[in-house]
Amino acid sequence: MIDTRTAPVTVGPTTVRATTVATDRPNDAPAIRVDGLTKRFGTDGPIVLEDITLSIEPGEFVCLLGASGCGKSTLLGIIAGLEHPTSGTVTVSSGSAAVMFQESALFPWLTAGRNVELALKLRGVPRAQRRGQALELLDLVNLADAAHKRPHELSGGMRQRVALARSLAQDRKVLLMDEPFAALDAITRDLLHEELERIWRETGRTIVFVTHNVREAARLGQRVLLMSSRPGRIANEWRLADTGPRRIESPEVSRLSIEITEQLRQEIRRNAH
Amino acid sequence: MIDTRTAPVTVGPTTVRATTVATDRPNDAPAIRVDGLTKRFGTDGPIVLEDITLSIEPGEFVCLLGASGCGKSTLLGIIAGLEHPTSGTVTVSSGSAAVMFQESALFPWLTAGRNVELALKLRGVPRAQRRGQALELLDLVNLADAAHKRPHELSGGMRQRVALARSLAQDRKVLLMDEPFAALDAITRDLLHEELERIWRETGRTIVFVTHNVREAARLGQRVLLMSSRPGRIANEWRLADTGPRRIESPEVSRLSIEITEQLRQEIRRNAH
Amino acid sequence: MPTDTNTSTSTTVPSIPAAARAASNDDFRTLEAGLDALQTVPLAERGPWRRIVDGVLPPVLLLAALVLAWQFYVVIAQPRPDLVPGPFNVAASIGELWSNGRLQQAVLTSLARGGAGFLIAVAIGTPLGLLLAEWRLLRRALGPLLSGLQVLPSVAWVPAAIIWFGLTDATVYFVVLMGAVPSIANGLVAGIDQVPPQLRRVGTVLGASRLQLATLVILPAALPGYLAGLKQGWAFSWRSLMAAEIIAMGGSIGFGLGSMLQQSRDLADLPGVLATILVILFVGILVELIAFAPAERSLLRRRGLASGGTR
Amino acid sequence: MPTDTNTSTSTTVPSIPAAARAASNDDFRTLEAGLDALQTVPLAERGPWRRIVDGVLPPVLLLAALVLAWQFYVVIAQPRPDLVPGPFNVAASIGELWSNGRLQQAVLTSLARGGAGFLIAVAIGTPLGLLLAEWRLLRRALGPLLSGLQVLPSVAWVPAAIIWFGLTDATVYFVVLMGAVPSIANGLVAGIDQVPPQLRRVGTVLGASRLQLATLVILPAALPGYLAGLKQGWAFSWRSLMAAEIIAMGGSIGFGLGSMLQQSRDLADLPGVLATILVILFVGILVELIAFAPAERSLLRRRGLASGGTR
Amino acid sequence: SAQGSAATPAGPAEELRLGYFDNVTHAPALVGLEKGLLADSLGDTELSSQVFSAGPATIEALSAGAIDAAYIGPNPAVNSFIKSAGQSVRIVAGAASGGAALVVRAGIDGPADLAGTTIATPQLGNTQDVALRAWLGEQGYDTDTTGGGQVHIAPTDNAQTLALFRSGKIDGAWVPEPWVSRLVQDAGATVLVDEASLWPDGAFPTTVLLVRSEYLAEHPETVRALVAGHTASVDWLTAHPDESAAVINTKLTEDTGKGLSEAVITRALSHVTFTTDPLAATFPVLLGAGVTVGTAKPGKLAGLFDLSALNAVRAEAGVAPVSAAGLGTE
Ligand SMILES: Nc1ncnc2c1ncn2[C@@H]1O[C@H](COP(=O)(O)OP(=O)(O)OP(=O)(O)O)[C@@H](O)[C@H]1O
Ligand SMILES: Nc1ncnc2c1ncn2[C@@H]1O[C@H](COP(=O)(O)OP(=O)(O)OP(=O)(O)O)[C@@H](O)[C@H]1O
Ligand SMILES: [Mg+2]
Ligand SMILES: [Mg+2]
Repeated sequence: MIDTRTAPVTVGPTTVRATTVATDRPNDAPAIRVDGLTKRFGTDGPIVLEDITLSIEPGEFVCLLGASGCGKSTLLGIIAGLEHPTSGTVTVSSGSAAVMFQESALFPWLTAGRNVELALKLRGVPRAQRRGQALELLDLVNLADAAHKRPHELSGGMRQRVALARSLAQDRKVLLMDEPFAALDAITRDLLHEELERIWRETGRTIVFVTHNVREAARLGQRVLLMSSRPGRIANEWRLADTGPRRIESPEVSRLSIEITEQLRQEIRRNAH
Repeated sequence: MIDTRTAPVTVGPTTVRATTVATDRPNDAPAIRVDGLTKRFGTDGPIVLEDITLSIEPGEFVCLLGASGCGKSTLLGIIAGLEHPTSGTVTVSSGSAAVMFQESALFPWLTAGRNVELALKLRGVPRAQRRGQALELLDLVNLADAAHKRPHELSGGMRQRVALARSLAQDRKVLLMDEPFAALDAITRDLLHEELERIWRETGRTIVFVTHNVREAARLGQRVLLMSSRPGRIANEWRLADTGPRRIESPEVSRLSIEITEQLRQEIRRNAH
Repeated sequence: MPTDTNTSTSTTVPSIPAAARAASNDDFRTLEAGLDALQTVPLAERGPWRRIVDGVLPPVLLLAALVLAWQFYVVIAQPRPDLVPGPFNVAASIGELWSNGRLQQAVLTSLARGGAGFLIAVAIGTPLGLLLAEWRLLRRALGPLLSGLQVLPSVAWVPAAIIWFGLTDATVYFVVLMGAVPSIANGLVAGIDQVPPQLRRVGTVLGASRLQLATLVILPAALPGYLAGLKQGWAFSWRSLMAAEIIAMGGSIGFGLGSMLQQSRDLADLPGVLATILVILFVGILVELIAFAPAERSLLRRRGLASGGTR
Repeated sequence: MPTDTNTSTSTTVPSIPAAARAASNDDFRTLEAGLDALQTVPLAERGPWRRIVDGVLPPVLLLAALVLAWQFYVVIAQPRPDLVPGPFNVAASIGELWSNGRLQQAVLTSLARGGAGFLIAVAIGTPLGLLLAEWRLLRRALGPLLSGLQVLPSVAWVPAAIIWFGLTDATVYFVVLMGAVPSIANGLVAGIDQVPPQLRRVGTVLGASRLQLATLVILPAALPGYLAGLKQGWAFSWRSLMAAEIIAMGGSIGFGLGSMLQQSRDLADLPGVLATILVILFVGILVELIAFAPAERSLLRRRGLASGGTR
Repeated sequence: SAQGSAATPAGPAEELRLGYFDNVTHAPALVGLEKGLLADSLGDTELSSQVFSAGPATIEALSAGAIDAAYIGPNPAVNSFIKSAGQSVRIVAGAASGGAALVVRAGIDGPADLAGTTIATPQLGNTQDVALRAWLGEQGYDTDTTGGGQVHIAPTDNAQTLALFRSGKIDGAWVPEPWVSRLVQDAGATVLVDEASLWPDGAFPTTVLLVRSEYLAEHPETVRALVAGHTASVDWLTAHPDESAAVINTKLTEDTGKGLSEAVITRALSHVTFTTDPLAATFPVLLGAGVTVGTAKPGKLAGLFDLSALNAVRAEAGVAPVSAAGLGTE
C-alpha cells in the first residue's frame, strides 16, 4: 500500500467570510499528527486499526468516511484521548480536542444554557462570565431563545446545535465530530451543514468529521479520507479546492460522490464471503 | 389554492425489467383515491390535514415529501385504514394496503423467517406452503441465509429488508411506506433504494413512499408530492418521466432536488414567527 | 489490492456569490426558526381539575361502591359481627382509637421508627451502592450476596434479632435495615449502571476531574434509578417494620401500628384489626404520595421521561 | 401565497443501459452481502468455564472469608454461645435438623404451600391484569387500589386472616394471595403497557383479528414484563409465606420453615435460627436460579435484550 | 470461665428492671409490685417492671440486657442456662408450684380417647409442653415437634387457645393457671390430668425468680434485697389468701385493662402454691423429660442455682434453708 499521507499538504485558497475569533495559523506544525497507529481491543481481539499515519493542518476540515464498524469512532476516540493506542503515536499540537458525538449526549437534567455553562465551568471560566458566554455561544447556533429549555423539549436538530455550542465552549483549536448529524432528518441535516460550515469559517477551527454519508463528506470536507474495513486503514484520499460555501446538489459534489461511492462499494464488496 | 390533482394522470413510459409477478393494470380506476380528506385529532385539536384530494394510478411510485409534523404519517395511516378521517373519503381499489414503518417493527421474539410466515398465516396461506413462500420472499431481498436469525442479530438495513419481505408477503396491490429508510446509515440507504426500485419493477406494486429527504424522493418517485405544514395540504407536485433505474447523484436528480428544496424551504420559512 | 492506490483528486467547486450570501444570512435564520417551530410541539398540559376528575374520581367511586356493597351485605345477611363487622363498626373503631389517642401514638411511633430506620438505611446503602458500582471486584464478590439478601424475607431476621437485641427498638431497626439497605444499594448500582457511557465520555472530554465526573455527571444521571431504589427501600422499610412490630411485641418496644394490629387480634377485635389495616394502608399511600411521588414526578418531568399524554 | 401554485414539471432522467444492468445484479448482491457482513458482528460468547470463574468464584471466596472471620472471632473472643454461635454450631444444627427429618419436612411444606399459593395467585392475577390492561375504565378505578395494596405489607393481613380462618392453612394462603396477586397483575399491566404501539399497528395491518392480535402479538410482546411480574410475585409469595408461618403458628397449620424458625426461637436455639435463615435464603435463591433465571435469560437473549459482554 | 462471674461487685445498682407475666402463677410479682413490697425492700435502687407473655421473650430480654431479673417458668431458664454454657442466668429463688393441668372438651373421658386429637400447649419446650409430651409418651402415644404423630400438639398462644377451644378447633390444652380455670369456667372444659398428680408430693416448680449472672456478680446486695422483697411477697400471699385475689386482680386490670372473673381467680389460686423453694431437685427430672421428648438438649445444670441470698434471708427470718440439690451455691 502506497502511503502519500506523509507528503506536505498545502491548504487551498480559503475564503474566510468573517473571523470574529481571530486564529493565527502557524503553517509549519500540523494540528494533528498520527504516526503508525495500530489498535486492537483486548489482547486477543482482531486488529481494528492498522498502521495509520496522518497529518491534519490547522484550520483544515477533514472528513473521515468508511463503512460501519471500520474503526472511525475508535480513531477519533484515540485522537480525543479517550482510548489508548496499542502502538504508534498521536499528537494534538493544541493539547487536547473538543468532541461532539452522534447522540447529542446533552445532560438531560440541565437546560440548554446550563449545559453550555457546565462546559465553561469545567474549562475554568469564572462564574460571573459563564452566563453571558453561554448565551453568546447559543446565539451563534441561533438558539439564544431556547437557553431555558431542557433537552427533551428540543428537537433533534436543536439538540445537536446545543451540543455544537457546548463543544465550542471548550474553546479548543481542534473539534472532533463523530457522525454528529446521522440521526437527524434530511432537511435538518442540510441546514446543519450550512450552520457548521459557517461556524467553521467564523472560528477557524480544525475539524475532523466522521461520517458514512459520501455526499455529506463531499459537501463539507476540504479533504475526504476513505477508510477500509477489517482492518481499518486509510484507503484513499481526495482534496477539494475550497472556494467558499457550496451546495450539496452542486454537480461537483455529485461527481466526487460518484467517484468515492464507487471506491467505497469496492471496499465493501471485499468483505462479502 | 389551485388544485390540479384531479387532472387525469398518465404514467410515463416505464421499462419493466422483469415481471415475475404478473400484474395487469386496469388503467381506468385509480389504485388509491382520496377525496376532500380532512383530519383533526380529538374534537378541539388543530386541523392536521385539510381538504386533501389525490388519486394514484395502479403501479405508480409516489413520494410524499414534507417537513416534520406536517401530517404525512397521518395521511398514510388513514389510507391504511389505521385512522379514520374526520371528513372526506378514501378508497383503495384493491381493498386494503400493506404498510411498512420507519422502525422495522419486526416481532422480536420471532426469527426473520417466522416474521414473514406470520404475515402469510394472517393472510390465510396454508401452513404447508408458508415456509417455502417465506424463503422465496427473503431471497427476493437477498436474505435467504438469515431466515433463522432473530431481529436483534440483524443490522438495521437487514431488518428493514425483512420488513419489506413481510409487507410483500401480504400480497396487496398497494404498499405504503412511512420513512422506511430514515434510521439507516447513508450507505445502506443507497443500497436499499436500488433494492426497492428493483422489487417495485419486478412486482408492479403501487407504492406510496413517505420521506423528508428531498433527494430520496427525487431518486425514487415517478411523482413527488410536496406537503405544506399546519395544516397539511398538497403544496405542489412534480413528475419524472421514468426511463428506468437512475442514480441518486445524476444531474437530473440534483436539478429536481434543488427545485424541490427551494419550495420546501419556503414552506418551512412560513412557519417562523 | 487495486483499490488501495491513492489518487489525490482535486476538484474545484464553484462558490455561491459573496453578494448573495450576506442577504441569505437572514433567510437562513428564518429557515432555521421555521424548522425549529415545526419540530417542537408544545405539550398540552391537562388542567389540575381535569387530572383530579380523571385520576381520583374513578377509584373513589369504586371504593364508595365497595363500601356500600359491604354495608348492604351486612344489613341483608346479618353475618356474625365478630367475623364480618360492618363499615360503621370499623369507622367507629377508628374513631375510638383516635379519641383515646392510641391511634395517633401508634402512627407517630411507627412513622418515626420507619423514618429513622429508612434514613439509617439510606446512610448505609448509599455509600455501599457507590462502592459497589465503582469497584468492580467488590461488586463481583458482594453483588450476588446482596441480591441474595433481597430474596430473603426480612421477617426471617426477626427471631434472630430478638435473640440478639431482645424486645427492644434495636430489634426493629435491625430488621428494617436488613430489608431496606440491600434494595437501596442495589437501586443505586442499577441507576449508575444505566448511566449512558456517552455521558461519562462527554464529562471526560469536557475536562472533568474524577470527583467532578462523579458529582456533576454520574450522580445526577443516576438519580432516577437511585430514587426508584429509595422508593423501594421505603416500601421494604415499612413492610419489615410492620412484620417486626407484629412479631416482636412487648418488652420495651414502643407501641406502633403493628403492635396495635396484634393487640386487636389478641382481643379478637376484628373491627380494630380492619381499622388498623386501613390505617397502615393509608399511611403507606400517604408517604408515597407526599414524599416520593412528587419527587419522582418532577424529576422525570424535568428529564422528559414522564409518561403522559396520549402518544 | 405564491408557493401554493402548482407547477407540474417533467424531467427526463437518463436510464442506466440495460446491458450493464444484468451484469450489475451479481455485483449488487456481493455489495449487499459485504455490507451485511460488515454490519453484523457475531457476539463472542464467553465459555461456561470462564463464566463460572468470573461469576461464581468471587462471591464464594468472599463467603468463605466471612465464615473464616466469624470462626476466628468465636475462637478468639469466646463469646456466649447462645448469643454468637460459631459456624460449626450452625452447621451441626443443620445436620441435626436434617437427620431428624424436620428440615426436609419444613422445606417441603413451605415449598408446597408457597408454590400452590403462587400458582393460585397466577391464576387470579393474570386474568385480572389482562382485564386491567385492556379495559380503561376498570383500570382507572381499580389500578390505584391495586397499587395501594402493593404498598400494604401483606403481613398486616395475618391477624385478620387468623380471625377469619383460624389457625389453618387457609390463613396462610390468604396472606400469600394478598401479597402476590397485586404484583402479578401489575406486572402484566406494565408489560402490556410497554408493548410498542407500533407492534399493535403492524398486527392490525397484517390483518390480525382481535383474538389473533392478543394471542399472537400482545401477549408474546408483553412476556418480559409479565415474567418480571411473576418473579416479583414469587418473591412476595415467599415473603408473605414466611411472615404468615412465623406469626400464625399452632392450630392445624402445617410445619413450615417459618414455624421452624419460630420454634428455634422458642427454644432459645440461635444456631437453629441461623440455620433456618440460611435454609430460607438458600431455597429462595435456588427457586430463582432454577425457575426464573433460566426462563428470563433465554427470553431476554432470544430478544437480544440480555445485558452481557463488555460493551 | 464464665464472663459474668468474673466481674467484681460494684455496690448496689441504681436500678433493677424486672420482668413478669400477667398470670396467676406470677402472683408474687403482681403482689410485690402492687403492694410496693419489692420497691420497699430495694430501697434506693429504682425498680422498673416489664410485662411479658412468653418465656422465650423474657429470656431474650435477659440475654440482651434489657431486664435484670424475671419471674419465669423453669424450662426456659434451664434452656438458657444450658445453651449459654452456664453463663447467662442464675435462679435465685422459687416463686410458685403447681397450677397446671390438661383440660379437654366433653367426650374425652380418658387417655384412650385422645388418639387423633389436637392438644394445645403454651409454647414449644415450655414446662407444660414438655409435661404433655412426656405424659403422652407414657400413655403410649407418638408425638413429634412438628405437629404430627398420633396426638397433634399445637403450641399456641394461651389467649388463642381459649378462642380455638371455644370454636372446637382444638380438643384440649395443657396450660397453667389462670387458663385452666378460664377453660373450665368459661369454656366448659374438664380437667383430665392435674400435673400435680404426676409428681411426688404434688410439688413441681411453675415459676422461679431468675437473675442475669452479670447483674448478680456486680450487684449481689441488690439481688439480696430483691429476694427479700420477693420473700415478703410470698409470705404475704400465704398469709392473706382471702385478700390476694383482689390485689392480683387490681394489678391485672392495671396492666391489661381487664381483670379475671371472681370465680376464675379463686379457682386458680386454690390450685397454686406460693413458695420460695425452687424445688431444685426436680430440675434434672424436668431436663430429662425435655431431652426425651426432643425439646431440649442434654447439658450440665451445675451452677444454675445461687440460693445464698435466699438462704440468708430465710436464716434472718429463722426459716430452714432450702437445698440447691448440688446444682449451685446454697
Ligand atoms: N470497546 C470495544 N471492545 C471491543 N471491540 C470494540 C470496542 N469498540 C469497538 N470495537 C470494535 O472495533 C471495530 C470498530 O468500531 P468503531 O466503533 O470504531 O467503528 P465505526 O467505524 O465507528 O462504526 P460505526 O459507523 O458503526 O459507528 C468494530 O468491529 C467494533 O466491534
Ligand atoms: N394521535 C395523535 N393525537 C394528537 N395529535 C396527533 C396524533 N398523531 C399525530 N398528531 C399530530 O398531527 C401532526 C402530524 O403528525 P404526523 O405524525 O402525521 O406528522 P409526520 O409528517 O409524519 O411527521 P414526521 O416527519 O415527524 O414523522 C403533528 O402535529 C402531530 O403532533
Ligand atoms: Mg462510530
Ligand atoms: Mg411520520
